Formats: sequence, C-alpha cells, structure tokens
Amino acid sequence: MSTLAETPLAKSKREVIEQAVIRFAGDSGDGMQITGSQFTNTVALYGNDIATFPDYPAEIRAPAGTLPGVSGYQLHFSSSEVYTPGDAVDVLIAMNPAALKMNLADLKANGILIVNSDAFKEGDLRKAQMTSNPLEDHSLDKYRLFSVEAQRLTRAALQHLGIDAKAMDRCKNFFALGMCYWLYNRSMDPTFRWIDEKFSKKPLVAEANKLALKAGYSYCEATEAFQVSYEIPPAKLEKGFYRSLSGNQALALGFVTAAQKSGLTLFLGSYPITPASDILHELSQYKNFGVMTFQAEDEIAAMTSTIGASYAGALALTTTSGPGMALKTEAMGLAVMTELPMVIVDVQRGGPSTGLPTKTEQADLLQALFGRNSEAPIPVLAASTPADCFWVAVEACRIALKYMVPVIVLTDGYLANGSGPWRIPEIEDIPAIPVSFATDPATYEPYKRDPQTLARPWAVPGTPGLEHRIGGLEKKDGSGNINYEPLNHENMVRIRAAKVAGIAQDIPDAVPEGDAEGDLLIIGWGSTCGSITAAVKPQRAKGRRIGHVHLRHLNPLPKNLGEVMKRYKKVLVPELNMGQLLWVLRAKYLVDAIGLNKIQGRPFKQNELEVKIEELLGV
Amino acid sequence: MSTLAETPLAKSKREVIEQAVIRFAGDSGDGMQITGSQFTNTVALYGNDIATFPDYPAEIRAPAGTLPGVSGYQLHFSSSEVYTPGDAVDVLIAMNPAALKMNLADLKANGILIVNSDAFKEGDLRKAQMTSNPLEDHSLDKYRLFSVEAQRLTRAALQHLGIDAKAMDRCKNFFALGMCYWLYNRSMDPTFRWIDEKFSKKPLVAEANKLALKAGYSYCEATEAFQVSYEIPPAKLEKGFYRSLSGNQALALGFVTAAQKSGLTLFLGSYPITPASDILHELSQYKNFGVMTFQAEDEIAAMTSTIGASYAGALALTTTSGPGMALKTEAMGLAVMTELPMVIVDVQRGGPSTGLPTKTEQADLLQALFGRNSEAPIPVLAASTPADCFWVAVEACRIALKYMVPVIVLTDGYLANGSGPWRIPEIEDIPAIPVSFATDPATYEPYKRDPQTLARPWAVPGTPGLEHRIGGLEKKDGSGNINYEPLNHENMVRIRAAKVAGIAQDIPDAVPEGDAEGDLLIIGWGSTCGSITAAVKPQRAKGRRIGHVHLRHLNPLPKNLGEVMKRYKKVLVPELNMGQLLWVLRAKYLVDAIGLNKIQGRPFKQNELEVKIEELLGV
Amino acid sequence: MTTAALPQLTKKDFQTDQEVRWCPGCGDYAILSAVQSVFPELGIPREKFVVVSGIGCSSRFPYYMNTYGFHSIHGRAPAVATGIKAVRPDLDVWVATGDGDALAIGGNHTIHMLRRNVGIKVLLFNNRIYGLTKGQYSPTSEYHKVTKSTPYGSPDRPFNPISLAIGSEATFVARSVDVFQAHLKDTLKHAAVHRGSAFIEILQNCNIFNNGAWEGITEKDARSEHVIQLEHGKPLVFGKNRDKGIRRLADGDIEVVPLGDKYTEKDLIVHDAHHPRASYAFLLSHMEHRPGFPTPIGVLRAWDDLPRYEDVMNDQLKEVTAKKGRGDLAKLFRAGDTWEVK
Amino acid sequence: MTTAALPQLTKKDFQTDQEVRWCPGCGDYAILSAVQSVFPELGIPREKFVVVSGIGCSSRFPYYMNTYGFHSIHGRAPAVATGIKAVRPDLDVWVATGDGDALAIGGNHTIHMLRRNVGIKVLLFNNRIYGLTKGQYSPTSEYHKVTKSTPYGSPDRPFNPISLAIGSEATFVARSVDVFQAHLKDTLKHAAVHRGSAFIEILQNCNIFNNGAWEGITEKDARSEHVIQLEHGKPLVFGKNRDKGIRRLADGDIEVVPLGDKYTEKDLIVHDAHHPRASYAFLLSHMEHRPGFPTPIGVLRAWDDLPRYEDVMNDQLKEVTAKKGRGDLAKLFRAGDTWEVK
Ligand SMILES: Cc1ncc(C[n+]2csc(CCOP(=O)(O)OP(=O)(O)O)c2C)c(N)n1
Ligand SMILES: Cc1ncc(C[n+]2csc(CCOP(=O)(O)OP(=O)(O)O)c2C)c(N)n1
Ligand code: SF4
Ligand code: SF4
Ligand SMILES: [Mg+2]
Ligand SMILES: [Mg+2]
Repeated sequence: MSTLAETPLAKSKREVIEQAVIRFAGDSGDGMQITGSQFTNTVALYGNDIATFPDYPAEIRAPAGTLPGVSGYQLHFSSSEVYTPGDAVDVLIAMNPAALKMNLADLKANGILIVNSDAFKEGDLRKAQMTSNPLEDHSLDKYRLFSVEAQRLTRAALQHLGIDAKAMDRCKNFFALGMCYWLYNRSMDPTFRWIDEKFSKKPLVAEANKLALKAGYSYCEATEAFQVSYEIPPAKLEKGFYRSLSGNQALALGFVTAAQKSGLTLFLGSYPITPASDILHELSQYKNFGVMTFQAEDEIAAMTSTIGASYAGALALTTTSGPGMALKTEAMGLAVMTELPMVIVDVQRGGPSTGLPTKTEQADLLQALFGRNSEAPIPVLAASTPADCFWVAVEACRIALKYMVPVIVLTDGYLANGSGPWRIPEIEDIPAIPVSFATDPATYEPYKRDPQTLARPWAVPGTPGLEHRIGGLEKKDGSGNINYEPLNHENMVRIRAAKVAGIAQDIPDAVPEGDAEGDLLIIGWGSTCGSITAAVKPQRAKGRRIGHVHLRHLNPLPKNLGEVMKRYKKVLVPELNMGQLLWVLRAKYLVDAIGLNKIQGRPFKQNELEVKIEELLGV
Repeated sequence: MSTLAETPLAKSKREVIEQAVIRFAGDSGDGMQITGSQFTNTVALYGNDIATFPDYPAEIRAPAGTLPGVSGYQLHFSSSEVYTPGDAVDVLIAMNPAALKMNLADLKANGILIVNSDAFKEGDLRKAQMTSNPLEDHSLDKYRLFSVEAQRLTRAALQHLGIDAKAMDRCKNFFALGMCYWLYNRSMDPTFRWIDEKFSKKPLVAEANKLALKAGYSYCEATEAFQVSYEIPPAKLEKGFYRSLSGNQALALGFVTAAQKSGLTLFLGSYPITPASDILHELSQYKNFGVMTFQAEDEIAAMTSTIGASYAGALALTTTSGPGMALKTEAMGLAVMTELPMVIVDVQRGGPSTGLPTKTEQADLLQALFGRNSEAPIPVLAASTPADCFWVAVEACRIALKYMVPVIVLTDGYLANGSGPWRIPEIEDIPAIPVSFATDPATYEPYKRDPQTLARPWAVPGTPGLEHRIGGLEKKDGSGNINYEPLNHENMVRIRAAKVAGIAQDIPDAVPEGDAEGDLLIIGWGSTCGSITAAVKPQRAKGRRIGHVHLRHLNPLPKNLGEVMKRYKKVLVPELNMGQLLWVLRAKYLVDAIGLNKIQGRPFKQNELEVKIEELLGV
Repeated sequence: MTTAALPQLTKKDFQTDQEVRWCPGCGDYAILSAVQSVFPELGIPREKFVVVSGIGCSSRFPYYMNTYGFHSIHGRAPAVATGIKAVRPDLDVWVATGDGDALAIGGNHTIHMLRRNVGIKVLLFNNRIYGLTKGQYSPTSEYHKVTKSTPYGSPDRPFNPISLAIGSEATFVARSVDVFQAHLKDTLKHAAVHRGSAFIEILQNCNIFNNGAWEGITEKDARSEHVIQLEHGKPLVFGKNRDKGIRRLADGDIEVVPLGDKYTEKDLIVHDAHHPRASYAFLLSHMEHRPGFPTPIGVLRAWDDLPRYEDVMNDQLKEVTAKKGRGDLAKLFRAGDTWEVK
Repeated sequence: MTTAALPQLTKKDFQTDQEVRWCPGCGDYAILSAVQSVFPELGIPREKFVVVSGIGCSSRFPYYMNTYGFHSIHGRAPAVATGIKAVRPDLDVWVATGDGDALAIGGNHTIHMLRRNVGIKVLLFNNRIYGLTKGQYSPTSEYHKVTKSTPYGSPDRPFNPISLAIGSEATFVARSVDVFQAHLKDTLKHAAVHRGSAFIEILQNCNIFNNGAWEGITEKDARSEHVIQLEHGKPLVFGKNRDKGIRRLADGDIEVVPLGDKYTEKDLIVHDAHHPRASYAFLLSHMEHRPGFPTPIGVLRAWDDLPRYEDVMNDQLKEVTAKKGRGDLAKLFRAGDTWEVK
C-alpha cells in the first residue's frame, strides 16, 4: 500500500461505504477488460469480496466507436459477502458515446458518470447513432457527470516519452483506472507490478502505462474533481488465503488437481469455441504437471480422442460449448457403452445454433441429459460460482473414476468469464481419488462389475494377459462380448441406468439455505446461485419463509429432494432457459413447480427475482 | 388361382380357420427374407389382412449354420383385422438346427414344425451348439414335427437341369415355400410371376426355383404329409385397392406424394445406415418424379445439404437412424434458427451407441425433442404402422411447408422392415400442399411473419430484389439482421417456441379408441400401435373400460390430451424405451401415469400388455 | 432474363448496408473489395449469386455482399452449398471460408466437394490462425508455432491447402494474396469461368492474432524474390530482375536456375495450367517448402473437361424422365402386386 | 520387459475365440490371416498391440485379433487411436478401416492423422463399396457405378486413396492386395517398422456386394500386365515377361515403354521409396488412371525423417518439466496475486 501512503492525504471528503458497483465501458479496442480486471485484482487483494461480469462483443473487433463494438466489465466489491456483479451501477466509466449509449440505462440515478470527453466529437456521435451531444444537451442531468479530457491529459502526461500519438492514446484506459483508484482510495501498486511484468520486454510501454495511471490519480488529487472519495473496508470472509479466479481458470485448476490426486496423466482433447477456449489455453500451460492438450480437428475428434485417452488410462477430458456438445453426442454414446471414465465440460452460451456466442444461457441441460440416441444416461454436474468450478471439476473426476462413467459438467459464459475470490485449499484437505487398474488375468472380465458401484474394471492396453475387445455394440453382461439377446439388452440398459442412479447414494442430501421449511422453496442450478442468494437474503429479512436449494448434482438428483420440496407451499425454479430443470422436477416428482425464465443472454437481476418471490408469496 | 384349380383336390382334410402365424427361419444365406415376403405377397393378394416381422442379424453373413447367422421372417395373416405379427407361432419352418434353437420357444404347443432334416448332421448340430439331435431325442414331442429331407428332395427335382449342387441347394427355400402354399391352400402363381420377372435373364435359375416350389407343393400332395390343410378366407377390409408396403417404402411414397402435391422438387440428403437405408434406395429410383438423392459423405453433410436444398426452394428431406441423428443435431439447430422447411426422418434402432443395429427400439424420442444445444423446438411426428408411414410423411411435409420449420419423423426398425396392407388412396383425395414463394421486394422482410402461422416468408435465391442474408446467429425480429439485444433474443426464443406450439391448433384432437372414459387410458406412440390395439380388444371384450390414444403428433401434443386423461382412473404408457413419452406427459400434465417398458430390441407381445392391463385394473 | 437485358452492375450494387465488423487493417477488407469489383463484371444477375460461409472472421463475408447469403455453421459451407447447387444449378455459388473452417472442422466436406467437382467456387481465407476465437493455431499454422493454445509451440505439421486440394482431385486450384489486388481480381475471374469446383487459397493477414504471417511474400522486396507468378503458356520466371527460373531435371524434379549465360527462358518450364494430369501442379504446390524455391501464386491447375456434379445429377433426372416418361403418381401407387377388396 | 525376455509368439497367439463373422469368401479373411502372421514376427509383446476400428465389415477386425481392441464408431478410429497414442506412445496402434469408414464419414480424421504424423498404422480395406450396410457406393467406387443407392449410376468421381494420403502429407503410403498374401505380409512389415503414420490401402474383394471389383488386378493373367510391383532401388518393370517398363520423359511426365532393343532396364526409373519429396510418389499414384499404365503396389513412399506427433507432445512435457521442475500444486494454487483473510 506504499503508493497510497506516499500520497498526501486528499482534502476531499472520504466516506466509508459498504459496497459499490463499477462498470468500465468502451470500445473493444480500448482495453476495458484489462482495466476491469486490474481494478478487480486490486480490490480483491485489499480484501473485498468481489463478483465480476465481463461482457464483450462476438466480433473480434467491430468498427471502432460503433455500438456493436462496445465492451464492458462490471465489478461488484464489498466489505460484506457479494453474490452477484450487481443489478445497477454506482459508477460508470464510458470511454466513448457508443459505450455511454449502451450502458447508461444501468446507471443509478445520481450515479457517478465518468466520460472521456475527447471522444465526443461529431464523428464519434454519428458512429454511435446519436443526433446531439449528451454532454451538452442536459440529457445526463440526473447523473453526477465527470467529463474528463482523458485523451488530451494522457497525451500531456506522456509527451516527453517520445512515443507516437496512437501509442499514447492506448494508455488512456489507465488514466481512467487511475481516477477510479483515487475515487476508491486504492493503491496503484498491484497494477504497477502487473505492468512491469507484462511489459518487461517493452520498458517504454510499461513506463507510459504507469505514467498514465499516475496521471489519472493525480488529476483527481489535483483538481479535487470528485469532492468525495470512498473507502470500502475489507470483507470478513472465511479465514485463509484467497485468489481471484475466473470460472474457466478454476475448472482448469480443478482438473489438474484431480489428476494429481488420482495420480493420472490429464489428457484434454478439445476444439476451440467461445466461451470454453480459455480452459484449453490454461491447461496447455501446465505441461510440467503432466497435462497433455490435444487441439483436435473438430469436436468429434476431440471427443473420440478423449475416449481413446481414457481407454489408454488417462484422466481424460473434453471441453466445449453448446454447438460443440451437439457434435459430440454420438461419441458420448460410445463413452456410455464402453463405460470409460472421462469428463465432458459444456460452457453454455446463448443459442440455438450459433446464437449469441459471447452471451450466457443455461439452456443445454436437457441436451446434457437426453441429447444422445437411445437410453444413454450420464451423470451431470453444474457449478454455481466461478470458484465452485474448481470443486465441481474435482467432483466430476471423482465420480467418473469411481463409477467408470463419462460425466458432464455444465458451466456457462457468465461463470466462465466472471471471476470471484477462491479460498485456496490446503492440498492435504482435498481427498485423494483412488484408482485401481485391473492386472490379474485370472479374475479379469471386461464387464464384471464392482457390486457396490457397478463399475467395470479398467484394464489398460499394455497390461499382459488382459487383452480384450470393447466397442459400441451391445455387450454381454460380464464377458463384454457382443450380444444381441433380448433379455441381456434389457438387463444392460437397466444396469447402465442403475449405475448412474446409484450415485445418489454417494452425494450429499439437499440442505436448503434459509428456512428449512416454509412458504417458498427456490431450486436453482448453475450460475444463478449468486442472484438467488442475493434475492433471498432481503426477502427473508422481511420475514418471509424461504428456502433455497442450489443443485450441484443434476443427474442423479439428491435422494431427498422430493422430500425437501414437500416442506414448502410453493416451489420456484428460476432458470436462464425456458424451464428445463423445471421440466425434470415436474416429471420426476409430479410437483407443480413454477418457472421463472429469462432468455436474454444475461444473468438474473436480484430485483427480477425479488419481484417474482413477492408475486408468489402474494405480498 | 389357376394352379390351385388345376391341382386335383387333396384327399386330406381342409379346415377353415380365422388366422395363422407362420415363421420362416434359416441361415442368413438360406433366403428366408425372400421366402417370407413371397408368402406374404401371396396371402395379401388373396385378400388376407397381414402384419410381418422380419428379424435378421447385424452381420452381413455370419458363419453358415451358427446361431448369430439365423435370419427369420414372421407373418400373421387373417380373415379379420390383424394388428401385430403375432406373439406365438402356429407354424415354424426351421431350415437348420441353429434356426430351430433360436425360434422354438415361440412355437405354440402342438404347433406345426417343419424342419429340413438334411441339415441336422453332426457338424450342423455342433455349429448350433447342440449336444444331441433334437429330431431324435424326443425333445420336440410336444410339437407336430414334419421332418423333411428338403435338400435331397430339391436336388432330386432339379437333377435333370444340369446345374451344380450348390445352385440346386439354393432353391430349397422354395421347396419349403411350396409346402406352405399347400398347407394353406394358396396359389403358386404370384411367386411364379415374381420368379419369372426376377430371373428374366437367367431362365435356368427361374426354372430351378419354380421346379423346387412345385416339388414342395407336390410333396405334400403326394405324401399326404400334413393330413390337414387350412383355408383362411379373405378379410373384410375397407373397400378399395390394396398393396403391401414396408414402412420404409411407405415413407418414400409419402414423400414423393408430398412433393407432387406441393409442386416442389424432392431432395434427399442422406448417409446410409441400418435400418433407414432403404428409404434412400427407394427414392433413388424415382428420378422421373423429379426426386434428387444425394448420398453425402456423412450425416452432417446429409443434414446441411438438406438445409441448403431447402434454402434453394426444394422440399428437402434427410433420413437416418439414431446414431446418425446424433450427428445431425448441431445442424438441426441451424435449421431451427433459419426457419427453413424440411423433414428429418429417424428410423430408430436399438442403442445406445451402435447398439443393436438391426433391432427395434423407441428410445430416440427425447433426443428428437431435446437433443440440440439451447432452446430449439422442433415438431415431432411418429408413424404407427407401416402403411401409416405414408400418411405421416405427407403430414410432416405439410407442417414443414406451412410453418417454415424442420419437422422430425420417428419410425423404427420394426415399422421400417415390417409390412402391412396399404389402402391405395385416390390421388385427388390427398389435399394439395400450398406453397408460396416471396417475390415482392416492396413488402419482403426475411423474418416478417404470417400472423396466423408465424411462418416467415420463403425467398429463394434467384428471385430478383429479395437478396438477403440468413444464418445461425440470433436475428432481429422482422429484418432478420444479426442482433444480440437481450429483449429481442427473449422475444425470438419465445416466437420460435410459439410457432411450434401453435401447430396444436392445426392437428386433430386426441380421440380414444374404445371407451371414451373409464378405468384405464393407454397412451402409445409409434410402432406399439398394433400390439396395444390387439391387447385392448380382448380386454374390452371382457367388459373392461379401456381407452387407447395413439399419438401421431408428439410435439406439439393434441391440445385436448390433458382433458382426455382426466376421464380415466389410470393412465398407462407402454413404450419400447425406459419411459420417454411417460416423462413428457408427467412433466406437462403432472399426471401420475405409469410406464410399461421393454427394451429388448423387440416389439411388445400382446400378452405382455394384457398382463399389465389386468395388473393395473386389479383383475 | 437474357444477358442483353442485364443492367450494368457496379461494385456498389454488391455492397450491403451492414457495418463491416472486421478489425481495422484486416486482410479480409481487401478480399471483400476484390470480390465486389469482380462480381459485376461476370455478366450474371445479382440475384443469381449465393455466398455461403461457415463460421470465422472470414465467414462473415456474406453479410457484406448484397447477394443471397448464408452464414451457416462451422465447417459446413461446402455441404450447404452442394445442396443449393444440386437443386439450382443455375445459381452462381461461392463459398467464403477460413483455414480453420475449411480445413479443420470442415476438412471432409471440402475434399468431398472437390472430388465430386460440384460447381462451387471456394475462397479460402488463409491467415494461418483461428481469428474469431482469438488466436489458436490452425491446420495451416507453421510447425512449432506459439499460439494461445500452444504456448510451447504446436506439434502439428501443417497442410499445404493446394496439395490437399490436388490430392482430392480438384479441377481448379489457384492461389492469390489479399494485398495483391490486381492479381487477386484476375485469379477470381479465372475461377469464375471455371465450371467445376474452383479452389482459391487467398493468403490473408490477420493483423491482430497473426500479423505478418505472409510478410515473407508480401513485403515489397520479398515479393518478387519469393513469389513466382504462374501464367499459362509463360515460362516459370521470377526474381526482382526476372533473373531466375525453374527448370526441369532429368529425374523429373525441378531446380531453380539463374537466367543469363548458361540458362535462358527457353530452358525453363512453360506453365501449363490446363495439363490434364495433376502431378505437375502437385509438384509446383510443394516447391515452396524447399530452400531457394519461390511460392507459386496464380492458377496452378484448371482442368475443366469433367462434368459438374450437379449437372450429372440433373441430367440423370432428365434422362430417366425421357426414358420412362414423367412420373405418374397414380401408377406408382399401384406398382407391384395390388388387390381389391370389394 | 526386455526384448530378450520376449516369448516367441505365433500366429495362433493372435487368434481369438470369436466366430469370424464375415461372408464366406470375403477378402477380409486373407487380410486377417496376413496380419496374424506378421504380428508375431515384430518382436513386440502381444499386450502392446492395440487394434482400433470404426464401423463396417472391415471394422470387425479387432474382434478377431487377440490383442487389445477397440471397435469404435463409424469413421472415428483415427481420432480414438490418436488419443491412445498420445497418452501411451509405447503401444503399437493399428487402425482397421474401410473405404467408407476412412474416406467418407472419417475422411477428416484420416487426413489430419496423416498430416500430424501420428505413429499409427492404418489398414484401409478398400472394397469400393459399403459392405456392412449392404451395398451402397463408396468414395472409392467407380464413376457411374450402379449400386443400391445409385440405380442409374453414381455421379461421384472417386478418391484415389493413395493420392489423397500424399496430398495430406502422409509419410508412409503403400498398397497391397488381399489375395497377394506374400506381398501383403511384406508390405505390412514395411509399415510396421515405419515410425510415423503408415497408410496402407489393401484392395479387398467383397464377394457379396462388389464381387470382382479388383479382377483387373487379381486375375491371374491380369496381375502381371496391369500391376507394377514397386521395390525400392529396383527399376519400374512389369509385364508377364517383365517386358515393359516406365521411363521418365523430358517434361517430367512418364511413359510406358517395351523393353528390348530400344529400351533396357537402364532407361527406366529406379524406384525411390525414400525420396524426401512427395511429388514422385504422387505421380506414381495417379498413373493407374491412364490407359496402358499399370496399378502400382508396394511401398510408394516411406519418408521417416519426421518426428512422430506423440513424441513431440511427450517431449514437450518432458522439456517443460526439465525447465520448470515438476509441477507443484501448492505453488500453482498460489500463483498470481493472493491475499490472506485473517
Ligand atoms: C461447432 C463449432 N465449434 C467451434 C466453433 C468456434 N469457432 C468459430 S470460428 C473458429 C475458427 C475460425 O478460424 P478460421 O476458419 O481460420 O477463420 P478466421 O476467423 O481465421 O477467419 C472456431 C474454432 C464454432 N463456432 N462452432
Ligand atoms: C454414424 C453412422 N452412420 C452410418 C452408419 C452405417 N454404416 C455402418 S458401416 C458403413 C459403411 C461401411 O463401409 P466401409 O467402411 O467401406 O466398410 P465395409 O463394410 O465395406 O468393410 C455405414 C454407412 C453407422 N454405423 N454409423
Ligand atoms: S481477428 Fe484477424 S482475421 Fe479476424 S477480423 Fe481481426 S484481423 Fe481479421
Ligand atoms: S458384405 Fe462384403 S465386405 Fe462384408 S463380410 Fe460380406 S463379402 Fe466381406
Ligand atoms: Mg483463419
Ligand atoms: Mg468398403
């Protein structure tokens, strides 16, 4: 915190507040994702609880200054627990008119609006399809507008470096970041460190960025622009070491952990696809952990190479998003038939078809459950927060290896790119994942099962005496030979189903957060966890009797779920789809659960949930 | 009927009976499928109602004489209505020990068993894994065994032709067929005609087959082998011209009909797969009907070429079975997004994965409904009998063209290969399928909808002034431009769903067969129709109050279905899967319906259904 | 519509009102401009053009062409286009695709379309990277390339798209470069008149994720030293001063020779784009991998003596109809054995 | 296990108790027998063999080999095998596949496996038909072929599997024939010692659906007239009386010449299977389409100077580990900025 300390105390007022929501918005080329993640890193290091929501366009780089080119990054940070990136924004940084137009609706009345006034020339306005200049036409009067010549001021600060105007302009996001650090009384040190590391080979660029950052900070200091600055004390999180992780990073770490805990080589067969590609990028760096990544020619090869790697004894994994999952389904049937352990990650995105590639959605649940020919049951897990992705990855591997089954993990674009604090576990506290390979020719039969788990033995090529053949045709129970007998087929179909259903005995019961019985049970899954938690809290504070079950295991479901539902008068299932879990719960439990469905490529707002809760409770 | 008339009246007794079930079984190389279909053709021509069930091994030709090599063909023919190929068999023809072993269990006690005794030598028995000769060890005593030296007698009859032994032996199935014709007093003429046509270029082969046929017939005549022969009078079917069709043939005819009725070119993009390939084979013959068949490099190309053909203005079709359907799912999402009309046929087979390729199953319903990424609703139809395949094909095209949607048609291996009588409709009685292409640039918008059907206009390339772009990204309502706005997305998802749901207004209500209200409603779909009908009849005759709804439209469901269910105390859903329609009905109607599930690669037996009915009715 | 009645189209007629969403500086702009310039010169009514694409930066192409356009799914453009062409052989169907789209996920459709000789023109934008997904290596990326997904270098040897196309029996194979506008337009025109499948690899710069991938070819100085421009009937000469050429050796192989005293243009291979056999083009396609040899651009092979797939299909329909008469549904219904119930 | 300790394996060791389910007379039997004869001679323990297949008659192959076997799904064997090889480079992985399996639905995996040079041996049973699905034409069926799905003749030009493999940068390409047992075994042995991808097209007779497809090659008389047996270092001679040969022309092309007064073996091309450049093999691969030219069998190309894919992958793991040390999970967890809550 040295920088802060060195800075003479500002004359402006300092207010201590509990939390804030800040959004950086600008052109895709303006570096908003970096700006946002630097701010996040800084507040997280300081000890605030955080939740982030990056939101960027599908196009690599839409024309500069246009509406489709706007990129945003939202952060909610707080001295108490944070569940969502926040519905509405306290501070909006808009680097150009297009960013202003696309984001203003979410700024709270009287919220702080920082704009780069240098980008509001006639041409800029036209690109944003604006007919008059909002900085002049009083349309922003209900906000606390801070119109800053960020570009000119940045250039002024960097002039002496002798770099060209373009290079100087590229630093103006750090000018804005400096302003925000001042506004929230934060140290610039973490970002200085990051800049030094990132541009270690380009000292001039490092210098420029650091100067821009300082310039923004000093600008506030000198001009007393804001009158007031804010202090958000550290949150009282569970004790321990923390780190900020995105969902994709957390997944990658989880799989590496499971590989270490099981003593297996991790093999990833994958084909890049938004928003799952980062898992491939992450894992391709961990070669010294024995992690092998294979960038396949398509999703089918990704899936089938994963099956091959599993057959050969690796902890095998494939990662994709909805359209890629659709391509894997035939091969997933083969994984079911051969009963080999592996994990299939689907980072869901908006659909159908190519849909809204960078937007979030939860609409692949039914595909995960049923998207294969014939009866091909697969366990399905879903992560609820970025950090939870780590634990879900470990759990998926545990189930896959223990039961010799493919396991599907569902996350989504919101979890994948959003980040939150992850409490770093002690390695010893993570249970080992025992694996045993068959080696004894005397007792080996390819489809002889463990009576407890119904798992078949894993006999990898290279093991003397266990030579055997497997494949996609129906197998004789026990021997695994091809078999088309009617009763054997029925038996095998039922065994495969029973094996998956039996996992219910091996997972925790559903324990509602909040009221253990009452008027309303909310059942959620996946990335809606934060929004639901955030909505339930104030509602319960108003005396309403609400429970919240957030499902990690979607197949099989916790064995007590039916019983839990009976303890409440109503059941609400909020989903970012047209009601997929709802459908499953209705079919399985014949419960007249009610859906709250949003299909906008965006998470729920806390408020949307609260409105629905109140509607259902008739208050 | 000349042959019959010329034959001096047999001295043996002739009994008039109502119906019979006959099964031909032998090695795959023995020509059992031809034998069976010739017998079928003959009795159908005579006017009996029929239902057939061919059952053959997955292997092209397993080793001769082995159990996996056995091929069977069962026919149920009757002077009254026939619903199934029959549970148990009155007459079994077994050409070798393996065929005997695999089929004997289905022969009724005291049933007629004709065996080719020449094939019961030691080596033959060994190949069938038999330790003693059943023709000698009295294990067949409870049947009326006719042990006939079919091979020797055939050779004797053909000796003078100067062909080799192998060629002579190849005719022994016709010897057996001749015997059956005698047994059921049938004319050999239709088969003579077929032989003459089939072997028009090989007169010696034709002669040999005809002689073998006559030899079998005369053998019975001369030896009075059977003592008794049977007469099954023609059935009193609805008036009209009839023809025997397999489900695959009926589908092909239906699509040609829809093409003619809509005035469009029929385009089939397909990749061969059992048991769907015959549709491709059939349609590839209809070139003078303007039918274009494209054998693609895989199912993905089959599906996407179909999309291309639809875009270009054809009535586009793709045909496959479960594993191929799994490969099409990503592209089916594109079909949903681009709202182009086409039909996707899935001839279901046993699974999962490669499964039991030649066996039947109904386990792709959930894949059809949900097997795509995100919310991608598609109408789903199912055919209930081979002849119904014709009408379902026409209906699928009607819906596709009227609503501008892809439509899925489900049949299965049992319907595909089984055959039944098809009442030939008058061309004029089949309604035209009106199609209109957009042509007016002044009013054209790619996603402007018909307010009634919600269909978008069909503007095919080549139309001046309507140049436009479509694709898999989310579209702006109306213009069809790429659009990622949250509310537009939600709106479009709901419109696509509403369009499909709206078809419920355009399909018949569910009208139960049998009792319109009562103790039990049986809801079925697909190929179980015959078995359910057959089971309900005797149960109702016993005074039990049962209704039967057989669903042709599985998505959307008939709009009154929920109301219909309420009129019965219990609902039973028999399916050849683990309960897929059951799942849908429970979710949608919250009705505690009960499943009867069989996953043996085989249709229900009438008896299995009756047992379940009685169990549910507590009788 | 007769050709005479065709309104004179201009480049503008082929531009759409859609904002072009490529990064500033992307090579795709140049390709778009070239195509928009060439289309009006082809004498084909605008409504007869269909541009089909898969997914990728390059696959946004159809949105910017004021023709019929289909932005399909990743890798499947050749199959979608085949369906269109089969049904409507009169349409002029172009596929815009990337090195990932056409050669990774779509490799199978590409090679099958080529072997079938479907009358489709394929513009393969080869930037040796996955642009849209932000920088993973592609099937044309160099061995050992460091990318987002290969921080320690890629373990894959690349395809040579031209060699692969020739191995797939392609009847027209050409290469051009985004920034060589005149050459690119010329190459497009050659492709446009080819009746069968035309495969055009366009070297394209992705200035965001793989900037300078083709520098060795496009740099002013490099251009003439490292590139050989193939022209039918002309000898294989290259070099800034046209001072180098390619000569046949006795063992069938080729060598680069300096032009001057020992060798003159007469000693060089004369380019024969219309050679009936593919082995000559194959040899040319592989030379860029050899030290000292230039990269060939232009039309390597244009052998148009084979029927187009869609024509064979449609001719079959006509022939069978001529032979059997137009299908009569009533007759078809009653084909085979029928019986009457009275 | 050291090689010295290896028990002497025999053909019998590689036979399973499964009933072989191919039609009597099918060419697959001969291929099975050849492979079962060659495997014991390779000095590799039986448990190290893995045979992977897709779907088709040919793909039932693994069931009859008493090794590890994986009968996967249609077209995907190369990808399954790549997963196996990546993880376990010590295994000897063979793929058994058909012309439909490898070149129709599986075309993409085949070409990508070849370009990557994954150390897998591919046995492509080419019967020019889909056997298992009862007789539709395949990507190697002749143009205009009448089959179940093409009653009026197929509109597709076939792939030449050898040319396609060479266009895909295959490092080992060979051809043999089911009934040429000695030649087949010899070819298999060559493939077995190749470290990179080995692609072997085996002409196979489907006596049920495409009987006699290779008659022009296998018939006693035809054999020596229409087939040329390539042997490294030997001149290209063929003919019943070894009276014909293949000679290079000045323009790089080749011609068939009679041996005798005018030409002797010295004038002929000497086969160089280990030529670093693929164009020679490509030229050979295409000659069978020309009148008067024979079909080449034997090893067309065996260029083993390139690293295997799986080795590059595994070496990267080792190198990075050597450089960075074995991964420490606790350190990885704490990488980047962390903070403590007390
Ligand atoms: C089924 C599927 N898998 C993956 C993707 C993600 N994806 C989109 S474009 C692309 C590759 C693009 O590379 P290229 O074809 O070279 O086009 P470029 O962007 O470089 O022009 C990938 C992997 C997708 N859209 N769909
Ligand atoms: C996804 C899928 N599509 C189609 C099939 C049907 N099918 C099985 S094998 C085969 C082709 C077999 O031909 P080939 O590979 O040449 O093998 P052969 O039987 O001739 O040895 C086809 C189309 C399948 N099993 N799976
Ligand atoms: S990412 Fe590369 S290829 Fe894509 S638009 Fe930008 S510069 Fe062009
Ligand atoms: S169908 Fe042909 S390829 Fe298949 S087993 Fe029979 S003969 Fe062999
Ligand atoms: Mg690219
Ligand atoms: Mg084949």
